[in-house]
Amino acid sequence: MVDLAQKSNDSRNARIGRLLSRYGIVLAFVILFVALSLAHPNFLSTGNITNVLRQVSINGILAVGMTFVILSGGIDLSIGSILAFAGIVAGMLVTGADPGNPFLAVAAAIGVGALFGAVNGVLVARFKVTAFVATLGMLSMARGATLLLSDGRPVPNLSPDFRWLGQGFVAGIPVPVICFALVFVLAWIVLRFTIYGRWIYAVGGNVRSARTSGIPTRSVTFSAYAIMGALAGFAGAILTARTTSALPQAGLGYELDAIAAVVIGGTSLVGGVGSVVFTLVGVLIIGVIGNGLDLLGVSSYYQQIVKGAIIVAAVLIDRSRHAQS
Amino acid sequence: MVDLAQKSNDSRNARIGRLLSRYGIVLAFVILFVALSLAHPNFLSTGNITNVLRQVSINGILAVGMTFVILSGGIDLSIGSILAFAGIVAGMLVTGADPGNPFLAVAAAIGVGALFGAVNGVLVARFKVTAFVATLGMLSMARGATLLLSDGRPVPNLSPDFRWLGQGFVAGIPVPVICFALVFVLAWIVLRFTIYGRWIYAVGGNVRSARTSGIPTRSVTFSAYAIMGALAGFAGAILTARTTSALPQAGLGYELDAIAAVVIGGTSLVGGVGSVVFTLVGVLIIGVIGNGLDLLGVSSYYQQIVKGAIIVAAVLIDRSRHAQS
Amino acid sequence: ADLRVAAIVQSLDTEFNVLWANAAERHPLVQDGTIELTILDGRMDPFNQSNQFDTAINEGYDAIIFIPVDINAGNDPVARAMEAGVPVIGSNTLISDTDLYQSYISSNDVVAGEMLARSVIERLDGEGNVVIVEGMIGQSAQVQRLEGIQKVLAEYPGINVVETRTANWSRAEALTLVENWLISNGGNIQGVIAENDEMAIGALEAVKAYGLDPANVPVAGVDGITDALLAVQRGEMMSTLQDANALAQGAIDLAAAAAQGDSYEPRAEIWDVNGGSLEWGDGTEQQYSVPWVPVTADNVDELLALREGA
Amino acid sequence: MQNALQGREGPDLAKAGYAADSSVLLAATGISKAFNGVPALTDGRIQLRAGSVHALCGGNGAGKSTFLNILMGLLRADGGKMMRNGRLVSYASAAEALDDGIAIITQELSPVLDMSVAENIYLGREPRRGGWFTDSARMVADARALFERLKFRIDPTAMMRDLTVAQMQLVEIAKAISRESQVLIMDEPTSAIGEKETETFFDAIRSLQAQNVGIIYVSHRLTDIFSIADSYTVFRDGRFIETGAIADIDRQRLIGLIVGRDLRDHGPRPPREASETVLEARGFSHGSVFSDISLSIAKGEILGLYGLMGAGRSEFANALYGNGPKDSGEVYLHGKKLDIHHPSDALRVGIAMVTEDRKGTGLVLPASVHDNIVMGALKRFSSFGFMKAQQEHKAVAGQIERFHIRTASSDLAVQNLSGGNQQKVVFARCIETDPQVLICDEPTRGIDEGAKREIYAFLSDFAARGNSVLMISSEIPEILANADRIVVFRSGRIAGELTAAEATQEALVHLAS
Ligand SMILES: Nc1ncnc2c1ncn2[C@@H]1O[C@H](COP(=O)(O)OP(=O)(O)OP(=O)(O)O)[C@@H](O)[C@H]1O
Ligand SMILES: Nc1ncnc2c1ncn2[C@@H]1O[C@H](COP(=O)(O)OP(=O)(O)OP(=O)(O)O)[C@@H](O)[C@H]1O
Ligand SMILES: [Mg+2]
Ligand SMILES: [Mg+2]
Repeated sequence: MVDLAQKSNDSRNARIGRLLSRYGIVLAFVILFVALSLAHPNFLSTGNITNVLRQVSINGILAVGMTFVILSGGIDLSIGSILAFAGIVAGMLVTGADPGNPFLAVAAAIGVGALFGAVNGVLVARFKVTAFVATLGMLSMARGATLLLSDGRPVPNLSPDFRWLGQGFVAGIPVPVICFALVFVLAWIVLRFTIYGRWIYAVGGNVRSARTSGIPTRSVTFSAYAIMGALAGFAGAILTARTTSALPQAGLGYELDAIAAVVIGGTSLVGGVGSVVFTLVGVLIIGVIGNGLDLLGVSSYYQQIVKGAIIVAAVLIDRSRHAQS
Repeated sequence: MVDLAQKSNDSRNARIGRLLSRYGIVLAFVILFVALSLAHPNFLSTGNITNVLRQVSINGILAVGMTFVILSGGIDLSIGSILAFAGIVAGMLVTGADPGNPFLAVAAAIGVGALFGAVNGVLVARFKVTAFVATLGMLSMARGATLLLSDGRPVPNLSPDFRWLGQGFVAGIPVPVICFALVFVLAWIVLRFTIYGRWIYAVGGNVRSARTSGIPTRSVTFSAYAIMGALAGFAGAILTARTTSALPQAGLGYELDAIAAVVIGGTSLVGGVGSVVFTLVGVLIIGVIGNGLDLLGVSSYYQQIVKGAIIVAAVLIDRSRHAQS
Repeated sequence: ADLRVAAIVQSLDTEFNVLWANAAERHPLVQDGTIELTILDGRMDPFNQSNQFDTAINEGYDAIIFIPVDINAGNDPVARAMEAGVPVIGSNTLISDTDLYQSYISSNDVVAGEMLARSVIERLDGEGNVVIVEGMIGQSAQVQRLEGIQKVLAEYPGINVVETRTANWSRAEALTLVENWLISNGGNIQGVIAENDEMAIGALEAVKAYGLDPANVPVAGVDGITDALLAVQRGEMMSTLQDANALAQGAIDLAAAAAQGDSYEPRAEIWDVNGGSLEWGDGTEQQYSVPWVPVTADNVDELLALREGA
Repeated sequence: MQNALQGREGPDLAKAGYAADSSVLLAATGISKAFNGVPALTDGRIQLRAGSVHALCGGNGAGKSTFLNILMGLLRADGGKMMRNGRLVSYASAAEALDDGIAIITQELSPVLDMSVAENIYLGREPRRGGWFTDSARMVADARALFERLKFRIDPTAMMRDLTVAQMQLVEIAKAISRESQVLIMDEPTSAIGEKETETFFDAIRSLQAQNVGIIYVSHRLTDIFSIADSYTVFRDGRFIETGAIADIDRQRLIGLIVGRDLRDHGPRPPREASETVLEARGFSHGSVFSDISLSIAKGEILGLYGLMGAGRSEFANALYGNGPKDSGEVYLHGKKLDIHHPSDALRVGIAMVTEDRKGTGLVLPASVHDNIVMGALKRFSSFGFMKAQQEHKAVAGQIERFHIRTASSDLAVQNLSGGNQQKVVFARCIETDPQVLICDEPTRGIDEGAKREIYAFLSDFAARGNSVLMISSEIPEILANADRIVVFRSGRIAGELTAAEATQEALVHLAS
């Protein structure tokens, strides 16, 4: 028998070791943050911090949704297109002389997004189409639908009430940031404290074992895509309000940034391992790099090189975690 | 005692079942092909077949490389940028009043591509950076390097000798098609018949088991990215020869098409399962859809919807295979 | 530096924007360090451009020069900047609400579309099948050039538009697209109207690969990128030059004037006061229009020589 | 080297010539290893002689696998020395160890599932043609010859994915043997296979022994150890405890050394009163895998299910549980017909199952011990969808305590546990669902002697509280000692049924084959 004192000691050490290795990415972020604060006087200004937070909120909301999908063992490439479609729908509801209720428009965007997500979910969970292919197909289909719906033209003239969603402030905090914060906290609670969160992790970790444990694996998989779709719809509404008109070509390539945030945060693409908290760190790393390089006036070409290098470096700092498993 | 005949019968049945289900994607392709032949009189014309083959050869070469990477359990998002860089390098060697040897230019493109691929390989195999992140970083870095090298502008005035690579014919067959065919056959032989091929499958199928069996897993992983890079470089040279100048923005988004071809062909993103033959089918499906919809004059918006739907449908026809595993 | 100017451009992946940026860097005041010019790459994403406005405003730049990706989505960031007291100068493509600008300097894309279509149609004597290769749907250049093209087409009932589709400003996409169209129409295409030069070059390659003589199948584009100039030189296509030099350097002078006030003397050579053709006035007009330059066999060598120097 | 050994040595060692001599193939001392600061192994030692089968014994989590993986170069040691044929060595990779004549059968089977059997066997040393190409025909022929020699009935061209766990284990055995190494490390090679196959396997070991191969053999089946090994080393809590010759130790003392305390034998199960039927399966069939299976389990009963490898027991049990395909079959609980299409249907009415393949269907490997233990009973630990952390922690701590699950913390990913401890987690997960019927398929696979008895005691107690157990086992002693009644499968059919009183080893084997 192991000595008890020894045991609790052991487990404390183990926990600290694990924490350190997990917080590698946080360390990377802190280094980046400090470096940028030193490099540019305005980086730490309230104005700029507000800016950065507002800038990351779209990708943040998408990345939170992507965390659900990736944790459950899947991937979603269609979010940019879903975002655009939902944005057009929201825009159409609040344009013109007699604009509709902005909350209704947001609800519609979320609903439409969830619907597209549900189609992804059915293809993956029910018909066993590889997530990559199903959502790649949706990427194309939803974009086509967006262009069709908008006839390829932006929807302008959105009501000021609706635009408040993208441009307003509450107590000095931009509304998109508040939306992102709400989504994040909600996701954190769901993944961390609810039975559904456990299901997501279990299904991503090992579908067959999850099934043996009586978990409704299909519904869980399905739901992850539906949630992702709903959040893409929400992000679409916010983006539309922010860009003041609904753009059919919005969201091109956004899936890569969202996936990158999740993966930089250390959530495994295999599923079952990770946390939405680290996704937040990933989102902030990506956002801060973009903002910092713009502030420093780094020329576009070097910016791309530096951006790529920083992403790799951040993960290298964090790599010990992966090396262990 | 288990009856022996019975047992081998079972396993034979299982194998036949797998074969049938594997050829589902071939069936999907045949259906598509026949449908398009009926829908448009010119689809089956020699001119169009030549045309389609030439159009798919770039994505084909990339998809062959991607098959190596995905079989080995990885992914490469950086190929579009590597292709562009290699294209610029090749272009610079054959432009101006005194253009260099075209073969040298192609060799340089391949070499430069392999070099970038090797960097990916080192990051993934040696430093254990997740393939997704490493190659995403490279996507950005190589694009920045391309723009820097070319100053963001095309390299025009390529020598006709070099352009033959993209535009010439040998015995009525376009040169790019010949290049693709060579790459494909070589890859098929390597993956199917050589020791190295077995190793790629083993590393992707179960890296622990491969290591325990004494396979140099790191070198194998590394090599897959190097091969991918070299082929991206080759594709870059061909594309450059085909578009008359080397374009810094070439290859944007090509990674998705290459991955799609591999995955539609049924090669598992988890690694270890699949075949370059099915990748060829995937490449042809994607190519034929694009060509067919253009021929039929389907409008832009509908084209995207139909394209997405066909991809999903093709995989649905093929899905039984996935359902089994 | 006395003045800090931010230029928010569409994307430095595209040759026209690069030419624009290079021309801006050559402005005398930028060269001598009086103006510190920072170029922010919008990466073809309106949202990204909107974010860059926030950064520039927050950074306290004296003026912003803007080439918007999207015609509508650009309005709000411009309004925000003007509200924050940072003058915004429009250049090249425009936002829909141009009143928001301090001033803007541009070439009219509707006119470009007209010139483009006319050059092809006149070569065909108003008879024949043409195809239109469109830019990325929804962008102002695509919308306005198409408007111009359609205006001209309405005048020529003998012209039959057999195909219209987007190739997203991309040469490789246009190449494939036109190859396929030639097949589906059995080669029965007499002219190609492409909304920019990149796509026109792709189309030209497709025409040649199909075995048609570009002398008989006119292909036209807009922008005046180097490859297009070379093709014009070879007599294989038609192009219209968009004067990046005037658009960029003019915008810098306007930005400096906005920041410094009436006393400012323009420095770029393009203005009449400096021996150019563009009217400076007193630098307080809201709109300056840069004419399009049709590229012809006569001026192409000269244009290419200028390009070599750039 | 002799001085370095500070542990207590068995009396016979000096006589056996423990000093370094030419017949010592492999010697290691002071091997240590810690994971995340938690020591797993503090002083691992062994001395392996040519022609010897050396049993490495120890409880679950004693550090055996860690030690063997270090010897093989699969793990890096933190400290210690290792000698191979008198040379000081330290392998950086398995490839180096293989080159130096050492091969391993790892405890956790990890075949390449999407390759054929032959390809798996010759992985990394494929027969070549022309230097670069694989000679597939020769590979298959060689594999076939190998199986013939070993008397394993496996088709070399079959895909690994289609094999049962047991067959996979045979392939791993064949693979290791075919390497013709001087040193063979076997980490629980027989945990999944039946007794008949074990016998064949032992024949193979004996012939290797005759060729002077040294074998390190880990097993929790003491019977196996006494029938095949000639010397032993015991680890406990990561430390070397004792080494000696098998001839000089008896079963009882070996168990004492392994467990570190005396184990009392609980006697045979008391005869059971007749009671009402709880679970009844009627007419279960699925192709040729099992057909027309009907059986019932009574309240308080432990029903044993015996059969040879591949007899169809696991497939039947999975179908019963809603976790596998069936063509026909009905389930009745307390006379009421059930509709079971999914394990959740079974769990809802109180039927839980310990599956045979703990990695494939038992555990979520990257998830923590905690999450795995509560995974089957999440509903019970939540209200309005939220988990009740306090209750969870209490339950998890209780299970860890009850089954002596050796883990650094309940947050540790279950994949980092030793094999036996993983199995205990599977068991704990099923118990946590509070079932009235427990189906367990090879429940003690890889579990040490001490823990086994605790599980037997648990099952006995569980049944005594009015529940029922369906116990599938390939170990005759286990089934004889625990079952009230035994149903024997043969080729997918019920070959007969014996009561505890009638059942003997001979009777079971007779019915099964
Ligand atoms: N990667 C790891 N991370 C953390 N702890 C580990 C890891 N690998 C093993 N351990 C711990 O090391 C200890 C020894 O494990 P090991 O697998 O060597 O035991 P074992 O003697 O083989 O047991 P069993 O008989 O159950 O197979 C266990 O407590 C286990 O939890
Ligand atoms: N995944 C599979 N694919 C194909 N056949 C299988 C598979 N699993 C099992 N079988 C076949 O099903 C039959 C029954 O196997 P099962 O595992 O149920 O036997 P068992 O009685 O539990 O024996 P044991 O578990 O000891 O091997 C065997 O003939 C086996 O070959
Ligand atoms: Mg072990
Ligand atoms: Mg079984």
